Amino acid sequence: MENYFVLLIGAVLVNNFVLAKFLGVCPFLGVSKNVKTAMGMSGAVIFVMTIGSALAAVIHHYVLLPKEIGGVVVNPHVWVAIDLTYLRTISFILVIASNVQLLEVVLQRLSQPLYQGLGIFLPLITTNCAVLGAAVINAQKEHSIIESTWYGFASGLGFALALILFSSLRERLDIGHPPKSFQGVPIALITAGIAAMIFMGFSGLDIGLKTFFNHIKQGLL
Amino acid sequence: MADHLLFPGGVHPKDGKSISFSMPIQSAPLLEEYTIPLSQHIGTPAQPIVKRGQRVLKGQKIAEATDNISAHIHAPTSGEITSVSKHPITGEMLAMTNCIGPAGHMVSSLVITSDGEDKEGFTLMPIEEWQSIDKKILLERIKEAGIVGMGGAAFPTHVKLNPPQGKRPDTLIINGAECEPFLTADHRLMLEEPEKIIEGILMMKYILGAKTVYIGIERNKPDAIKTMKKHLREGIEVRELRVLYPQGSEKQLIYALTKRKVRMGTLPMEVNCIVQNIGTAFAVFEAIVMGKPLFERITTITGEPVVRPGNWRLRIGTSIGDALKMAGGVKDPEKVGKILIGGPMMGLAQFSLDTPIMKSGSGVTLLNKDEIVQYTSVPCIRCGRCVDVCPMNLMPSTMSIQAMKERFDLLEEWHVMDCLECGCCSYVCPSQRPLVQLFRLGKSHVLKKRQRELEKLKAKG
Amino acid sequence: MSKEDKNIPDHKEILLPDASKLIVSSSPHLHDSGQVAKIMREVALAMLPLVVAAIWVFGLPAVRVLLLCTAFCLSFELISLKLLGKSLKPATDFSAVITGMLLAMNLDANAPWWICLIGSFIAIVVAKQLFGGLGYNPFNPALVARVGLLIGFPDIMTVWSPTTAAQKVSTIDAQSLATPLEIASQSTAAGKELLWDNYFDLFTGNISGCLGETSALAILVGGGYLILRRIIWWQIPFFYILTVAIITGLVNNFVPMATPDALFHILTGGLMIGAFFMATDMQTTPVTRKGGAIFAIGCGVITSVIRIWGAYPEGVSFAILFMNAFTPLIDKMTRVKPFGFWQGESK
Amino acid sequence: MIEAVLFMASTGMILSTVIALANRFLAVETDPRIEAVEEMLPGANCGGCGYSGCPAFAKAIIEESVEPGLCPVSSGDEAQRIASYTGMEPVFSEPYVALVKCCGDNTRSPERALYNGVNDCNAAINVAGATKSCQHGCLGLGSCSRACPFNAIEIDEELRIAIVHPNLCVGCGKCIESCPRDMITMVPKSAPIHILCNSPEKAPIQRKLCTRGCIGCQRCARQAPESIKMVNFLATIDYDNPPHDLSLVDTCPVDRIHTSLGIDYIPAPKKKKGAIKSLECHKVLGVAPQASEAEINKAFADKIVHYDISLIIKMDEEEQKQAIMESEKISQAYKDCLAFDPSAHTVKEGQ
Repeated sequence: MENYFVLLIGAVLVNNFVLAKFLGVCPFLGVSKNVKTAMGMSGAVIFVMTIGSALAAVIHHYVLLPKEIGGVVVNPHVWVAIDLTYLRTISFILVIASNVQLLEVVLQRLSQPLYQGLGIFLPLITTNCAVLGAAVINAQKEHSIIESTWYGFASGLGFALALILFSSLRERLDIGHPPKSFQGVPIALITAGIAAMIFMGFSGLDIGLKTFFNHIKQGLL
Repeated sequence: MADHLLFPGGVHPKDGKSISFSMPIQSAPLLEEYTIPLSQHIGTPAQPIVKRGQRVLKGQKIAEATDNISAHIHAPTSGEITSVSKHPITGEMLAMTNCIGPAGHMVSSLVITSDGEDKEGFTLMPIEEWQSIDKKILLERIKEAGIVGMGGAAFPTHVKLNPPQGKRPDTLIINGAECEPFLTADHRLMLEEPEKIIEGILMMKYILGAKTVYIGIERNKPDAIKTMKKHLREGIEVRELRVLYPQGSEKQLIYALTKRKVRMGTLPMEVNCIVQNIGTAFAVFEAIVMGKPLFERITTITGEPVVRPGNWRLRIGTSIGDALKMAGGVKDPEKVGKILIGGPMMGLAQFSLDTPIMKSGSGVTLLNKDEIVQYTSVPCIRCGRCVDVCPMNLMPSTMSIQAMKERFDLLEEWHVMDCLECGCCSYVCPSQRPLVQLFRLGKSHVLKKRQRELEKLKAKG
Repeated sequence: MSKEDKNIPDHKEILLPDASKLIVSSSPHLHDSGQVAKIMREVALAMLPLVVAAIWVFGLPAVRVLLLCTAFCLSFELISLKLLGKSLKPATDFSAVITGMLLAMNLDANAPWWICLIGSFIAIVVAKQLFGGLGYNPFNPALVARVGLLIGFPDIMTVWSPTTAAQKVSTIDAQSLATPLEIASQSTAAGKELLWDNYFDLFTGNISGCLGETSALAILVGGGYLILRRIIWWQIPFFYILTVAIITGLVNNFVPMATPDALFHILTGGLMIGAFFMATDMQTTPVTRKGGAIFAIGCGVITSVIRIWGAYPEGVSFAILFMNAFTPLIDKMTRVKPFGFWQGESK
Repeated sequence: MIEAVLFMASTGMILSTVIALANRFLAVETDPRIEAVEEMLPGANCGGCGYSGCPAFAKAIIEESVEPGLCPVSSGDEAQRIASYTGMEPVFSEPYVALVKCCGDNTRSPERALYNGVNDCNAAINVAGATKSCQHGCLGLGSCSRACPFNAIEIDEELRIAIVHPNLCVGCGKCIESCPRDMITMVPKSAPIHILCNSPEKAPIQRKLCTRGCIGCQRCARQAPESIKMVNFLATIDYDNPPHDLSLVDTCPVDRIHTSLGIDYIPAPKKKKGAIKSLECHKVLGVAPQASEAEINKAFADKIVHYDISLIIKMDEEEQKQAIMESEKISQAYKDCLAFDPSAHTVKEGQ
């Protein structure tokens, strides 16, 4: 059970997708003008990342990965013994794109203002590297399907935390008077830089937690 | 021990009452000329009913209230109306175009040059035993005498004492707090005319049919509390209030004495309370028992630079210059920084000595240049002191930033319309930012927006 | 003049003010003459005991670092104001001096001069002037500089010079002595429980570490002064230290080798100076007292999390900066309910 | 290889059916024509057409068939295209430009007292009715210039007066509500002559308040009775048929009628002692150093760049700034030329 907790802390705080891994920075800067659209965007990204990672993991495990059975490399689900891992990226993108398209239709129906507010950034989620990043990391780390869904959700949460935090900061920046040449995106990038520096403070947290849980196990045994 | 609750926030500004509280009330000498503005009260301005060159007597009605929320205006002395003319734009009857009202805008007004005799011409009949007279007649007399709230708001009293059908106010609160620094008019009035004030209060209680009456007096006026308690009559109670600005504001006073909270956006009438000023009670007495209309009021002329500060019974229409002459002028003209009508916390800064004292002019305060702290544009450092002192529990620091960014929609959402403009936030702001002016700007925009919405509705509706 | 002037004084000439020279402004016209510069001077005064303690503990090098940092910060403020074409008046309001002293408190006594230079540059130019100067910077400048230096030059920032007492006792030269917190994190790594004996040394500050981390007594004196003068609110330091004490106390209780006990955590590291001087910096903390409390509890949680499980021994600066980022959100959440507010009116 | 193709095709098939089903059930019908019209509108959301923004105006055009000419910002042919698209006949509206009806800057209508407060006209009005001598004059604190989305109104900092650059103003009317004293009116861009005063005071009072105020002497009204009328001691131009002969300027004793000639109002040039040494400003205007004021006016009128209004809107931020810089450079040169007094400067031949 605590493995999931460590995974969550790892994805949200330690190597946060936006502020530590620097994935998905373009919507991060684009949508963070005000907190409402930022909330909408984070909701959309969490939805897409969770479902996207889940589907990607399913495809990855049952279709792409060759299974070791009796020493012979054979792929029981696909009767031909071929390793299809090279299809990883293309299939993940296909899944995520269709996922976003589905979301767009649903969102247009559910809340028109949010759809208007997100505008171009909603279809842009397909190209958002954070979403694809989560799926690919899942594949590399050989997470099980449940683990990778959980990791997708956790990294989506990390993205949401960073985005909402950053959008409330940016609303505060508009009130200030940075020098003319720094107004707008330059000052936003500086703030993002400082925020990334702050998140580095959490480095080593997940390892610390692991050792802590081991202590408890030894203590209890 | 003050037996009452304390409202949130509030500040303790420099008292400055010691300058003029010991001076007895002097009656002002007769001056040559009085400029009487036509809109001295909340509501539509009065229409003049006299012509140029017409001779009038002291106390004679010279301008009539057009509709219910308005008040008559009477001549302060006998003399001749020197100049009455039409205002070029609005077409109103107008005496002189360059009479500047306390708020600085051009105000149409009548000018009377006194003939020196000061002959009285009261048309109102004095009423001795007012208890047996019907309420309607008393209310009519108050309207006829042109009585308005003397606390500073100048709301016509005959409207306030005549509650709408559904409401039955059970508490009448008499505001003797006078929490505004430097002003001592009410304080002196309480010391010198306690019986008349108590009689006036009883009349108002009778007209309203209120059950309990509280007179709230701040603890920094012990002698006033003693004299008022000495002349007390049954049904009236004197309550000692702790010294805290703005104790005298309506909502805070009601909460302090009756623990009832006036809900936002509603009048004290909602919690069955009516608040009247000490001066108003005295004016009601003079109107009913002595049949004397409101053309005189007690004004404090005070401040460091004034040669002989004191409390004067000034006639309405005396210009600031004449008032200052009475008080012996100023010690050093170079050092004078500001002239205010009203007290230093809510008073209006003036820039010409011709502005007349109106029915609501409770004081003329002068401040030296070194006493004044200029407003600066140092950015808000979010220290939160203004949030601590705001008596209405608003958030002045965030609201001021919203006002600077001209986000008046956000300002309306953050309740700028409930700001009392009492000045506590600007008083404590370490960056010395003009917070009250920003909120007043916000209010004017919000009112303009609501006006536009009203017109759109009318156009559609 | 009027005909009968009975009450008007004798013929001494009556002077009236010249109307065109009057000042016209909105009400109110009085002020309690509080100024930003006065507040900053009070804070500087409150830091004096800390400076004295640092000099007493680390001797002359401490003075060098303090002077260097303050001078660099002030000069950077003047240069950037000049370059931005703004008036130089804000430089006189002591806020640069305060940032300089706070930055010095975060450095070691023998910190090289260029560390002070880079630290001051990050603090004043990057963290403050680029955002628009006083009042607009969302992050505490001194802490941004400290975190920047810590991450930028990890080796230099974790070398601690010996205290004067230690120098007298042993002849070891400026060999790296570990701060109590570092000793604690080593012991948890090794899985052994740490039993700390003399808390008195911790309290008086006779331990190695950066200038500000040492004497908790001096900080309490300075902080108490500020609270009494109502420059800072008591809520922030109180809740901050309370939360750290509770969390570390609990964890120490259940898993002793994970972290030393609560008292140890309070007296060591930057917690005291963070709680009284860094977390209460007005521009970067929430406006209302309720918001301040939430801010302090948040700082406490994150400080303990980093100290117990994080890689860095010292979590205070990261915690305060993290909560600075949350301040706009906290401000949105903790709006004071207006006087006479009722359900009919939307919030 | 075949497996990859098969696999991709099958997943593609499944997912697209899911989306197709979703599309059918959750369809939201939006009229494509509204988006098309919205594309054609300038998209400045200035509200000049009376609707909250371009999308709302586009909706009105389609549903309530409001005629597109209402949009003051889009030029004639733009309205044409929208009209033809929606099958309505276009109405061509003559371009209107904002004008601040006041020339009483600090030098002419001085401050009565020292104002200390927020630097905004609406805020200053609330404090003692603003300290400018003339109660009807422009305070020059910049409410209108901040309200203008096309930053076409410039505030002269020392002289405290607002100046509208006609070639940048698109006539959306946003500045009108922003002015607390309603100093700004919309005038046809082609009208050359304007009366820059808004004060109805009578002559004796007006003289005290502002040295350049209209004293109601009616000379200009008598000379061009059909286009200038006296309203409350203030001469007002009837912009239905504006006066065109430029001799009117000389009739005004207060020299307050200013020919617009495409020039936006220029405040009284301060005669600096030994002011402009270099003749650079003359080169910019292409006029000889000893040129008379009329010649300078003429040269300036030709030089000032006349942009087609819709063209300005299509410009991005950069070009628009460039346009302002250009017109400012010329205005500044014009100011310097007026301020340049040849006597203080020995002019070498051929310069």
